[in-house]
Amino acid sequence: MTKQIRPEEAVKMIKNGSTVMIGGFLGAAVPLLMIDQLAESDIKEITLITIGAGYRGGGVDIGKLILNRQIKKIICSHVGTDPNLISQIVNNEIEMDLSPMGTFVERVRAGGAGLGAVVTPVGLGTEVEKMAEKITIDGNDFLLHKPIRAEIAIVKAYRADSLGNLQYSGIYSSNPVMATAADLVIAEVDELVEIGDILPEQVGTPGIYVDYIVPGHSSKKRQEIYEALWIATNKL
Amino acid sequence: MTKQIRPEEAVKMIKNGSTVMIGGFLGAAVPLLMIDQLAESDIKEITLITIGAGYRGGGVDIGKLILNRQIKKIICSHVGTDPNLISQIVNNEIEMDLSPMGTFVERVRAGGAGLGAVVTPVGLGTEVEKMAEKITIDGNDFLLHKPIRAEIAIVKAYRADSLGNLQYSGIYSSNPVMATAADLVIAEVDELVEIGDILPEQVGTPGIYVDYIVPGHSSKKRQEIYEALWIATNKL
Amino acid sequence: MPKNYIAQRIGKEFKNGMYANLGIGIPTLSADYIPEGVEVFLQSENGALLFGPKPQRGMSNPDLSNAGTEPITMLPGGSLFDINASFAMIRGGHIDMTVLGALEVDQHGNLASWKIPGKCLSGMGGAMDLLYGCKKVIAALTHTDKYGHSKIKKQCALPLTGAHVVDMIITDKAVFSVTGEGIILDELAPGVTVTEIIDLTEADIINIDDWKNNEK
Amino acid sequence: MPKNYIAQRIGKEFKNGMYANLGIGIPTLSADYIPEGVEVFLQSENGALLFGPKPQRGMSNPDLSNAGTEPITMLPGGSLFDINASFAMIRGGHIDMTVLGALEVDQHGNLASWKIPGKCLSGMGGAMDLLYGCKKVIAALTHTDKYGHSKIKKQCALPLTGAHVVDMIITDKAVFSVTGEGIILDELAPGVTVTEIIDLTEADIINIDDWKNNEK
Repeated sequence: MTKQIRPEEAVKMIKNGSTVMIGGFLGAAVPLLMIDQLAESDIKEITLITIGAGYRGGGVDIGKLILNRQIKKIICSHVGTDPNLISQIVNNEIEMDLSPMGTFVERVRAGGAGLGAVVTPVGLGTEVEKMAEKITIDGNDFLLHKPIRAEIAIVKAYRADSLGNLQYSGIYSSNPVMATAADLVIAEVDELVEIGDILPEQVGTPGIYVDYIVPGHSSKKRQEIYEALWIATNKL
Repeated sequence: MTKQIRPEEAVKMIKNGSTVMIGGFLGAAVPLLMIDQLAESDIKEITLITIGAGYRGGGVDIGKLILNRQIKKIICSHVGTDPNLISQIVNNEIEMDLSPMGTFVERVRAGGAGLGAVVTPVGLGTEVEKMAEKITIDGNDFLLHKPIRAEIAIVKAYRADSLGNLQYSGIYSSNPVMATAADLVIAEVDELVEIGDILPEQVGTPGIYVDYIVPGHSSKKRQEIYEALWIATNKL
Repeated sequence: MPKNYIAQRIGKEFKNGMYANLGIGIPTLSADYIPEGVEVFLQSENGALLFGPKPQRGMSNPDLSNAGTEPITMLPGGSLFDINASFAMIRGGHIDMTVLGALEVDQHGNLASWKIPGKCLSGMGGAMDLLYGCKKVIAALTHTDKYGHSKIKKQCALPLTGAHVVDMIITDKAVFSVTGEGIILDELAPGVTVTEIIDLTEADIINIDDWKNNEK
Repeated sequence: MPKNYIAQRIGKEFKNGMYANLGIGIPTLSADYIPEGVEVFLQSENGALLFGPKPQRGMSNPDLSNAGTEPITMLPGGSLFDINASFAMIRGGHIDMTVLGALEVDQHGNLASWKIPGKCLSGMGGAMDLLYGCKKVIAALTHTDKYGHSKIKKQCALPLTGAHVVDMIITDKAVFSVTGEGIILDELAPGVTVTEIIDLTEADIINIDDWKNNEK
C-alpha cells in the first residue's frame, strides 16, 4: 500500500551515505520540493544517481545539493551544465561513474527489470571501453555494462492515486524507469486524485512500484517557477 | 510517411520464406484481418515470430496458418494451445526456437533497440541453458540470448493517424515492442483518425515505426467476434 | 474435490496489499478464496494489474482478457502496460507471490511443468519468469498422479521449469516449506495422517520424526 | 556569420518525411532553415517526437522542454515517451539523421566533443548513442579553431565521442563526405578557394587533385 506523507517526513528516510536516484533531466521533470528538503537537511555523503547535472549554470534543483557538498559520488551520463559539480569532480571531492545516456538509462532499467547486464555497441572505440567489459557475439564487439539500483528513488509525476499509480504529463524523462529500480520509491506529484480517476491506459507507473506519495507544488505553481526560470535565463 | 492501404495490398509485401512477426497473444490483440489475408494467400515457408500459438484449440487466428501448413519455423515462448502446431513440431514439419516469455519479449526489444543481447537469470539450471550462452558476471551466472528481428511485423492497435501514430486500448500485448523490431511494419487498426486526435501522451507507438496502416474490423465488430468466440468456448 | 481444497488452502496465503500472479487452473481458482477484508492486487502477465472478475455476457471487451485469453474486467485503480513492462515487473522481483501448477516438484525446490519428453510439449511460456522473479513461489498440485505415485519427488525427472525456486508446496494432502536442505511438513489436510503422508511422499521430509512423535 | 552559414547549409540536408535529432547549438539553429514544403519530424532525446517552436511567454508548459531544458511546444501528431523508449529509438537505428557539433573530427569518421583532458569535462550525455545509432551522422563545426588551426584532422587527438561514425562534415568553408579511406570534398562555401581549403584542412582530401585541376 502506498502512503501519503509530507516532504519533511519523506526526507527522513534518506540517511548519510544513502544511494539516492533522482528522476528528471537538467532541471526538467524533477521533484523540486523533495530536492529542497534534501538541500535543507544535514544529509551528507550521498551517492546520487541522475541522468545528468541540474539546470544549466548550477545551483538550481540538484545543483543545490552540489553547492552544499552533500554528494560523495555521482552516477550519471552528463555533468557539463553545472560548473560547481565539475570543479568538485576535478578536485576529487566527488567520485564519478559515467556512461553514455542511452546506456545509463538501460542500466537503470536492467536494475529494475532483473536483467543481468546491458549489452550495447555504443562507445566502442572510445574511453567507454574502460567503463565496461568488451564481449564478442557472432564476431561483433559489444560493451557489457552492469545494472544500476538505488536504495531510494525520488521521482516526479503529474498525478497519483492512493494505490500509488502515477500519471505523467509532458516529458516523462527518467522518472518511469527510476521508479522501478530502488528499494524504496517516493513520488512527488502535482495532484492527488481518487482511485479510478487515472484510467488504466493513463497509468505510467503502476502503484506496485511506489511506496510513498508526497504532495509537491501545484501545476500552476510549477508553471510560474519554470516560466520565471526560463525568462531569467534567456530561454523564453 | 505512413501509407494507408487495403489488407489485400499489404499482404503482397510478404513473400515465400519471409520472416514475419505477428503481435498479440493466444488470439488476443492480434491483427485478425491481416492474418485472414495471409491464410487466404499462397505464401508458404514463413518464419513466424509470435509470443505463443493462437487461440486455445487451434484453427483460430494464427492457428489458420498452421492448419494451412504455411509455417516453416516458429520463434516463440509457448505452443501448448494449438494441437495442430504441436503435432507439426513433433513431426519435424515446423522448426521451433523457444525461449521463456520474458526473455522472448526482451529479445524482440533488443532487436528493435539496437542492443546486442539479453542477459537474464531466468532458466538457469533448466534446458534453457542449451538455448543460450552462459556467462558469469561478478560471480553470478546468467544466460545470454540473442536479439530477434523480422523482415515484416504485423501489429494490432486501436487507432492510428496518417503519421502512423498508434494508440492502444486494453491489453497492448506484444504489439508495441514488435512494432520496433522489423524492417517493415504494418499496423491493423479499428479506426483511422485525424492528426492531433491522438494526444502526445496517448501515443503507444510513434509514427516513426510504422510504414503501413491497414483498416481492420471496427471495434464493434471485434466485440461481436470475441464475445461469440468466448461464448462458444465456454469462457463467458 | 482435491482441486477446490487446494485452491481454498492457497487462499490463506493471501495477505492484505499483496501483489500476486496466479497461474492457469487451480491457482486462478484460489482467487475465489481470498479472505474477507484482504485486498490482493492480481497481475496478469500479458499486461494488466488489478483486474477483476469476468464480465457479464454482452459486456465483454475484446481487448481485455487474461493470459489464458479469458475475458476480464479492470477494477478502479488498475493499470495496463505492454508485455515488456509486465515481465520487467515479474523478473525484477516486484510481485510478492506467484502460485503455479506443476507436474512434479522436488525437495530442492525444483519444479517441472512444461514438457513431458516424447509425450507432451507446450513451451515454458511465462512460467519460468514467474518462478525466477517472484518473491514467494507456491507450487500447487495434487499430491499424487492418477496411478497414486508421489508428485513430491526427491529429484524431478521431467525437464525443469525452474531450478531451486519453490518456497512452498500446497497439495490436497499437506503443506510443505522448501528449504535448501529438504522439505518441512507444515500442515496436514483434514483427515490425513502422518503415515499416509510418509507413504505418498517420495521426498525426504526433514521434520517427519517430530510429526511421528506428536501423533503417538 | 559562420554559424548561420553552417546552419543554413545543414538545412539543405533535410528531406521530406525525415526523422531527425539536432544537437544543441548550430544544429538546433538549422531547424530555421528547413526548406519550404519539406516536413521534418524532430526528435528530442529526453522523450518527444514532432516538437515545435518555443511557446509565447505566459504559454509555456513546465513539462515540455527539449534536451537543453528550453521550453518547446508539441505539434499535432507529436508523441511523448519515456527516456528508455527514446534511446531505444535512437540506438535502434530508427532516426534518419542526426546533426551534432564537435571539437574536432577526422578522416576516419571519428568525432570528439565531450572532454578536453585537464581542461573541460562534460560527459558524453546522449551524443554517443546518437552517433552510433542514427542512419546518417553530420558533424557541424567551424573549419578552424580560434587560432586558425584545422578542426578537420588526420586523427583526432581528443577523447572520442564516436569512432567511425561520421558520414558528412559541414563547416563554414566546405562540405565533405567521409569514406572508409579518407574524406571527399563535395562543396566549397561561397568565396572559398581550393587553396584555402588545402591550407586549412589537416585531413587528407582524397579527391583534392580533381578540384585543383578544375580550378586551373
